Amino acid sequence: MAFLIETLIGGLLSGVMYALVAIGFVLIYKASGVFNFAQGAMVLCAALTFVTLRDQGLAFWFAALVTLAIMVVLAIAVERVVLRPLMNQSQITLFMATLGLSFVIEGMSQLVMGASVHELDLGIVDTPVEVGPILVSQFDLVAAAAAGILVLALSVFFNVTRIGISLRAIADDPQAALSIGIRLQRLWRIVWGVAGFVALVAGLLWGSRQGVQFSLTFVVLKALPVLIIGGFTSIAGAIVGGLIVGAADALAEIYVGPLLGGSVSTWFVYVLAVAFLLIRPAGLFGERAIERV
Amino acid sequence: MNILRQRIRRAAALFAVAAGVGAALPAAADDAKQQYFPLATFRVGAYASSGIPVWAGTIDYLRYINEVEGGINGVKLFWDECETEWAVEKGVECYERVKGGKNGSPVPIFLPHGDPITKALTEKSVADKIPLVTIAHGRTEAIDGRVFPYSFPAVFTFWSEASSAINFIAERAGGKDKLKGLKIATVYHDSPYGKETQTPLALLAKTYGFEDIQIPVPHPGNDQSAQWARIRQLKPDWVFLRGWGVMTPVAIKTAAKVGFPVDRIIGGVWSGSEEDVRPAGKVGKGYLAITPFPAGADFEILKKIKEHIVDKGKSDLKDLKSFGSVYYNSGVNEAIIAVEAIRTAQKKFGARPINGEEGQWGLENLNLDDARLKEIGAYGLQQPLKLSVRDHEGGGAGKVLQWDGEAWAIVSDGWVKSDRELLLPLIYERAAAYAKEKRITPRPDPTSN
Amino acid sequence: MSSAETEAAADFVAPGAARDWRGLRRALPLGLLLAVAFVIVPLAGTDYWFNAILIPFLIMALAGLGLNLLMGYAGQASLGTGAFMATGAYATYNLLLRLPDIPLPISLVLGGLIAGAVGVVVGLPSLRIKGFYLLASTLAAQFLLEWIFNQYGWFSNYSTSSSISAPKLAILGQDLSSPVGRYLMTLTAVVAIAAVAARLVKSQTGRAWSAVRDMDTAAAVIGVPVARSKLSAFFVGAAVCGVAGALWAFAYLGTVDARSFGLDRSFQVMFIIIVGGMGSIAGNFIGSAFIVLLPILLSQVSDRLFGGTVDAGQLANLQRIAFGALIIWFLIKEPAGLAALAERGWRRLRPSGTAGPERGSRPGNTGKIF
Amino acid sequence: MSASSAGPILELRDVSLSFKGVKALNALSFAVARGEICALIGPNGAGKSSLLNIINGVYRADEGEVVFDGAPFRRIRPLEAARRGIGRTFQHNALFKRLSVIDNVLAGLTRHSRTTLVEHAFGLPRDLAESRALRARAEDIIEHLELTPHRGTVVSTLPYGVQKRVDLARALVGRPSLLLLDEPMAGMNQDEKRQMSRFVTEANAVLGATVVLIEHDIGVVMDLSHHVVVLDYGRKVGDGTPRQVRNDPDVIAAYLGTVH
Repeated sequence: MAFLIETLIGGLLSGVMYALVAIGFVLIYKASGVFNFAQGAMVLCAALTFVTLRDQGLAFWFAALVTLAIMVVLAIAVERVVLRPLMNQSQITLFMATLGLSFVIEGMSQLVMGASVHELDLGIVDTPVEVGPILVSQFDLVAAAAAGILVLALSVFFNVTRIGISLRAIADDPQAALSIGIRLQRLWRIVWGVAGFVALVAGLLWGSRQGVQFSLTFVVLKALPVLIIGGFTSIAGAIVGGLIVGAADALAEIYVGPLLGGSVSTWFVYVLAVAFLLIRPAGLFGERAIERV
Repeated sequence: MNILRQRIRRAAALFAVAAGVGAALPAAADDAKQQYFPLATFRVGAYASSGIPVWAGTIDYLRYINEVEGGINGVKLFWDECETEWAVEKGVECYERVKGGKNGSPVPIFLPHGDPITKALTEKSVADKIPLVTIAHGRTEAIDGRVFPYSFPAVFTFWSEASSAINFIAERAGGKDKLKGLKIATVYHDSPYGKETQTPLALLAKTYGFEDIQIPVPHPGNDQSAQWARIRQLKPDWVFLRGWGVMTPVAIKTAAKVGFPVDRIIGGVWSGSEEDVRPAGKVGKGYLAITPFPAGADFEILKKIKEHIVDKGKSDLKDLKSFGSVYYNSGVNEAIIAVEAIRTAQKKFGARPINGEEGQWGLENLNLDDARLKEIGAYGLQQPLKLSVRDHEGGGAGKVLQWDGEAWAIVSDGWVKSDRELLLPLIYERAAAYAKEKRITPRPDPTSN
Repeated sequence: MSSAETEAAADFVAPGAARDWRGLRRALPLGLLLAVAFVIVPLAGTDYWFNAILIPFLIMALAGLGLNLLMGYAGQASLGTGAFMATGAYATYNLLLRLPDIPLPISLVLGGLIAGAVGVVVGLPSLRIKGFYLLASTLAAQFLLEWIFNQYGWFSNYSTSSSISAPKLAILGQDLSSPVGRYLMTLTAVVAIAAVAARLVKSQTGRAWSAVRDMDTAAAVIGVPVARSKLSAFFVGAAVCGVAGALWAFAYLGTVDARSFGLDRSFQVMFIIIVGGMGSIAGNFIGSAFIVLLPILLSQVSDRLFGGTVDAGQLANLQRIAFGALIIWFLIKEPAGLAALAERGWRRLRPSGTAGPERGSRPGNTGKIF
Repeated sequence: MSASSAGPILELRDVSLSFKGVKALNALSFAVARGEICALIGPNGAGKSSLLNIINGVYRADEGEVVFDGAPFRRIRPLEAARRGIGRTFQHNALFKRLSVIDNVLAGLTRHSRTTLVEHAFGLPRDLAESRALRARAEDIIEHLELTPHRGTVVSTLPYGVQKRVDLARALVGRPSLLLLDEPMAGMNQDEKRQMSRFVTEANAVLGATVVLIEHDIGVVMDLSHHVVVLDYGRKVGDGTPRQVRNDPDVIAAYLGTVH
């Protein structure tokens, strides 16, 4: 029983980390209707930039600020060079463009900053904490707390500020939003910039978990089922989806994997996500449009 | 209309430039007297961090041979690079591009350097008569050169890796009889590569009486809380970690997280480089790894490379921190085998560029004893090696390294041998089954009669 | 190949239609192309061209065709292409292994049909979900099938490395294991399947697919069996991808394991149809040329231009950047795919009036599917 | 058509529908007699389109039932409705926009196809014969609706009025016994309306289809229809011949009054 609880807690904490990546997708999808596959490359780019700057001897906060500035520049460039010319194209075309974009970002990052693997030490102590018979990772707790604060901040940002209200207007009805004078391009730049910030946070946490290297881009694969379960448009959905995916993943690995004689986590959460979809075709928190003919 | 024409014109111009450049390059007239040695590198993408030092080691050694030794018996080496990104199709394309040789100089040996690429090339290499040298990867059954005439999983197959790791545990436990009753968990990358050691470990477990636990980690392995929670529950005495890429540092970190002692984890060949353990940070201190490519810059040949190549700014390495690292040394190691095989072939066929068929002869008659290794300056870096038609592996031993937080130190008692005599019958059996399925008539072994 | 030629292909295989002399005239360029592909290329090609360029180009075009039928014509987005290819490859392998009396072409077709059946199962969620959610749900199939083939030894005849390798390729005693033989086998399969596909998309079935793609609610209301159309598209698309997978395993690589058909492969095939043109048969060939050949061209050109002078790693990174940038550039310049560009060029090359009237569905739209 | 041919072709009994708590239709009942042209009128948001969507199965009624051709149902799948002979055009353009006019019309014949995928793939004789027959029917209706000049054009490139006609052709070609027309004349000029009215009358008189249409132009409605049902906020406020409705004080109060 203790083992079950321990696995569950570990899974939930991992889930928060997945949610962190998923939020980057949600922001961009809400604002520009783009499923931004380059989010993984952005995570890599942010983490790699940060680590390289740190290796040059920059202080933590200064390195973080410079990285953030670079991510914002990247966001503006993406809006100008990729999104604007592709406005009014189908979502799948935009999706493919972000795949092309991920090649460019990955190539640039490795070109400028090299391909070697870096250690990233955030100074978080990672000795396990024992609560009775249950072992909890201190690092995961801190990471989950950081993710939680970020989510809270984003919720406030998007619920209170003008930008947030514009964003919701755009997501509800792009035409109407444009007609009342919301400046779409400025909004896109801001949202991509915020997504760059989220990528930085995700990059730092994931990077210190596994080292800063190319495979940071793979975290996208765990974020996808989170999005399916939570819906592409809901930040709350990303959190709940992340928790479900994290817990299901950990439990399945322990209790389902041995029955099937292998590791099931590459697919289990995806199958689970499809099961959710069949019940809620637009995710747990996604709005399903009423068909009008 | 105009736009289209313009586009066509532009495309044509691009082609003309490409073709013109190709034609304008002076075809090196004396290439035919040099030895072509194409390299299918991977410097981009997910595995670039390991590819870059590997190829630097290989290229630096080849440069050393050319510049200091004046080539192999006077035959200099020249090479092209072709980027594979460690992807099968790109590897196949590279192989096809270079297999015909260049300017009249044939390909003696090809280094696929990747498990999937090796498999895709296994049959093509037979048709093209180009030997594939795959150190510490590739099919284990290819040890049997009667069935796999052009595949050379030389030095250290996955089966030997597993067996050597067990033997190191025995060394630590105080003898093979002490293995009885131990719990040894293998945490492996859930892929054909990762599963390759299941069979030998099962056999070894039966032979020595230890408990064999297998725990898969799905690719890419960036979250292993579940796997290590199981380790914590099962409490094995040792963990044998067969990772790839990001899986290794995450495993080390997660092990620390659940309180499993890191000095009870033995990494396999592809979990045993600086790139694998450095990202794990402080908690990696004490981690062990078994490898046929011991790290260190003190080997004679590395000192020579440093003096003649690195210090003269001719190294392929950009980040000199990697000099003497496991991956760099593995590149040197591979190049040594290739160069020595060419040298062996030259003894029979003359001091001239060697083709693939002659390269095969050179490999199957390669004999690197301690004396020869000392001559090369690779004593301690490379194990004694003798290849034959029936034995394309030859060595089968590894050294165990321990990470002190900054660098590797060799902690095993010299080379830890594997139980090849125990494993070989099973390997030959599997090779025979492969031959049967593919309807291959095994080639006779000239030495057995 | 332009899509006018594809139409010609449809006419070419439709008895009766080719009697129309204009149809014949339109079939002529296609006939010439086929003659070159079947006669001249085998005589003139080198091993490199067959093994490294033509065979993968043709197979990826075929995989593109499979996905295009599903996504470009029927509007059902899928990232399960790799899984369908893997199913075709493993099914064909097991048929050849366990039922050695069945001739190779029949095993290929049966392998494709098995992949099609799996495709139907994968397509079941399409009855309830659409768009990106459907796309994401096909990922479940992608990962699950890849895992199954890797996990259960039976599929690979308990090979130590879970990989499958080609048996001796022969049809009617004719050995096809040489590069030319494998090329001709691939070409024949691709041409035959493309001809059937060209026919199919203009038939009742194809019309129903397009109706579902353009407006599925309206389609149902006017009596198009939406569910059946979606599933039949999954069946046909997956079957074509399955044959492509079998060819990839046997005619191209020789030995593969399931990783050869991973998510990257699915993305690659999707690139092919987006760059080439959704809802166009010829677009698959153009897209495949772009995606398969461009990296090779980039690498050859850059080697020749900068080889030895620029650091190899940097050069490889630059190629990757160039590849990504070119994809974005083409998406911006030609969102309807290169097939639309080629078709416009084709029309302009011919004297006005003979280009033929607008007929049937054509590319030239932006390929919006959701 | 069937044994029940004596009764009304369509009857609604206490049909209610709501979206997220908002009642779109409230216990609505009326009948449509076989062979008539019945107009549904009412202000925007009166629930007219929702009603058509219930009849051919796009929406499911929360309460009540629909009787079509003597067979009652609460919920019918759109495909089943089409198979039973309910045809439909759409308020907003719902054509298959990337297909040509002829292909759009041919798609309306899908339910009459008896051939299979395999026959289509290989062009087997049965498919060829059927294709010829279906094409002839489609050409017929195209000519009838004066669409011949556009037959090969991709519909998304056609003017709005022509698209509306294509929509009608697509619905008519399947020979429905009940034809639901959702604002077939919206956005048309007087000439186009007159032409469309003629087509609707012909469909009713020549092809024998019972027509239920939604239309805002009261002049057109009064000329064209035999029977008018007036809706307001999901309730029926009037039901009768055009003349009866015109003089109904409730109707005038609820709807007509606001227009004049």
